[in-house]
Amino acid sequence: MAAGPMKMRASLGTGFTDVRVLMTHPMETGLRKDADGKVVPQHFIQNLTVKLNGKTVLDAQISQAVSRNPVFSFRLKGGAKGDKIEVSWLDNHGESAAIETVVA
Amino acid sequence: MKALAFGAALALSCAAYGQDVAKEIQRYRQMVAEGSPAELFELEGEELWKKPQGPKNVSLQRCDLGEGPGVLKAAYAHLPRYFKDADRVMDLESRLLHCMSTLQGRSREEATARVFGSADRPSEFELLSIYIAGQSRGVKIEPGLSQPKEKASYELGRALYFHRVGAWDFSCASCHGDEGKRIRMQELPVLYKPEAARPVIATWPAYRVSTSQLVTLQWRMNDCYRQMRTGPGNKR
Amino acid sequence: MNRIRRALLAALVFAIARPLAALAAWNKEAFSAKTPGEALKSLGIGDAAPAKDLHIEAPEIAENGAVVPIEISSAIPGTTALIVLLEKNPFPLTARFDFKEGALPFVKLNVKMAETADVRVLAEAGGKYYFAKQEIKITVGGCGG
Amino acid sequence: MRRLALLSAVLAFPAMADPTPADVQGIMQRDFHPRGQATMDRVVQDGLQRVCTETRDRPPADVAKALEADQLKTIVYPEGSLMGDWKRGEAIAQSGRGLTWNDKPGDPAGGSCYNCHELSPKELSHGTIGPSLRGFGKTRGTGPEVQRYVYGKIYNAKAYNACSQMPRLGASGTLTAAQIKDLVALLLDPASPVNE
Repeated sequence: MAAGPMKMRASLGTGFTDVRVLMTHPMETGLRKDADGKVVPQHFIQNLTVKLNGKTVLDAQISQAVSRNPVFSFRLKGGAKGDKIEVSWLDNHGESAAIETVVA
Repeated sequence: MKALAFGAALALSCAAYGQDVAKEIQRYRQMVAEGSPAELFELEGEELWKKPQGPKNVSLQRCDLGEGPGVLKAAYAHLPRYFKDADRVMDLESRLLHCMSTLQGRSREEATARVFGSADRPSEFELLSIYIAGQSRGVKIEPGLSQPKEKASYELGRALYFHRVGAWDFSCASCHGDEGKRIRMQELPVLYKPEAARPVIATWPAYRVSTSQLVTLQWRMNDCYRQMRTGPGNKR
Repeated sequence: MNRIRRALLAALVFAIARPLAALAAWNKEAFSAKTPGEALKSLGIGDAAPAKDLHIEAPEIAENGAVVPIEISSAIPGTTALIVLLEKNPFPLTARFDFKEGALPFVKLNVKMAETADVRVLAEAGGKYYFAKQEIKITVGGCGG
Repeated sequence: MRRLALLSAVLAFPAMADPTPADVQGIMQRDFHPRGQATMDRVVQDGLQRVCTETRDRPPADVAKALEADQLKTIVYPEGSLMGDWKRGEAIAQSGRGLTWNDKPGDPAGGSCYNCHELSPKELSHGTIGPSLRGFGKTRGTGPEVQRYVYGKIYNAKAYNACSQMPRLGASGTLTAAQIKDLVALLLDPASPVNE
């Protein structure tokens, strides 16, 4: 499965901005066998970056043990309407995707 | 309410300890629901609804799901229902297939080549279903029951529900027949009672945690029959 | 509402060819470690102290090991990283989050667990390490067929 | 329409009053398909299934008695002790595999016991459709009569209760004699966790 859609929601909390991001990704462990008994090769997101107004605020390294179609929630300090939030990922095949949203 | 019945069932066997198990499983389900990627599939379904396809290269946007051509609001909640143009009762999938054939000019063979998808690639019906069901949020589920053919379908469904068959002698009621029963930790709603069925049916189509897969009610019933040890309702 | 939705749709996955790959670091040695101890060694972490201010919010029983929701947060002043280890997984190190100025040390994610085990979370603050643990029981759901 | 699954199958049927089991069977034969080991004979009711469907699992006493006597004849008892190994029995009780259209024919099946029954207190995830069997052997001992009863009940539950919801695990070819013996041990062996 190639990279499918991503979705992000940013909402203002008290003193922070709640960011929830969904990504379509198989997160294959390399241990699972398909219906024909063949091992499905490892395919998983390794890096995740969150940027606020162009500046990196969170760098994550993750393993194949994160569930398929990953969902992450983060909290950013403060936050105001108009803030631009960007989330991008990179997987072990070198594929990547990104999504951005403006806090409303 | 659900949690209460669940707790009570467990309490019979292991007293206070059971209450904790029930509470924790409830918490698990709630946390999973909060982190469900189901919304991603609604977006994909919306794209498919609007995408021109088939020999006529048109989208499904003029499809009449019972509330008028192109009206999605509340359509899913009122299915299955009788459609005059087809002179029969249709559920969401059969109505979508009707539109794929009449509007888009697609053949039944092509459109139904893949009714149930996989975790890697949900089927067109699954993606369309979750998008369309999403437009019935908050609407009471009330399938058609006034027209004679609607009544006949209902009676047949009821007979099928209690029909014991297959290598293990099950009917739907073998598991979904009495209040407060479970398979493993899964509570079993008594689905022939509308008040018990409504809140359950409202959660479908669903993102299934065990297989990370988007699944529809048709899939759910087909897979129940698999576990009842009969053959499937789809040819594949 | 409509505007937000349009904005979301517009933002859907733009394929990128930016130097993300060049910037990204992924600690292969630590992620390939087969025990929590080896993973921590590869991350350069020696001693860690138990900390009450490091919180794990997770169900004690999960119906299915394929999706186990975990919320972690740190109230330890100056927390710059959170690390998640699933002790009995074939490769215990599951995630490392590095928080820069602008992000709070909070993250919620879903993980896969092979069996009933402890989830161990470490926090880095001011060059020191702290840890918290919680056991999550993995049970069987559905008909098992 | 046949290719879309079950609901549509039902919906497509012409109007009529009070469908009978024969009507339902007709629809299943028309709209279900064989796949793998799940052949079409699976949707044909046998006499017992028919009676239980028609009476909503409450057949008249004399009919129930006759059905049970009939089912009792299907039970084949192996020679010697009916107690196998409770550890293997526990694994069989845990497994929900076997006889479905995507199980490979010949692969060992499970008994799906925990789906419906509480057995070992170590397994928290157990169903409640059937009665709790925790401590089953404690009060019943391990005598030949109780072994024979348990073996027979697992082999063909309908021999003891005509419209029981429990599958006929031996008579349906789901479990082998050796597997049923292992389940007897799981229930009766004093060393089994069921009898802790």
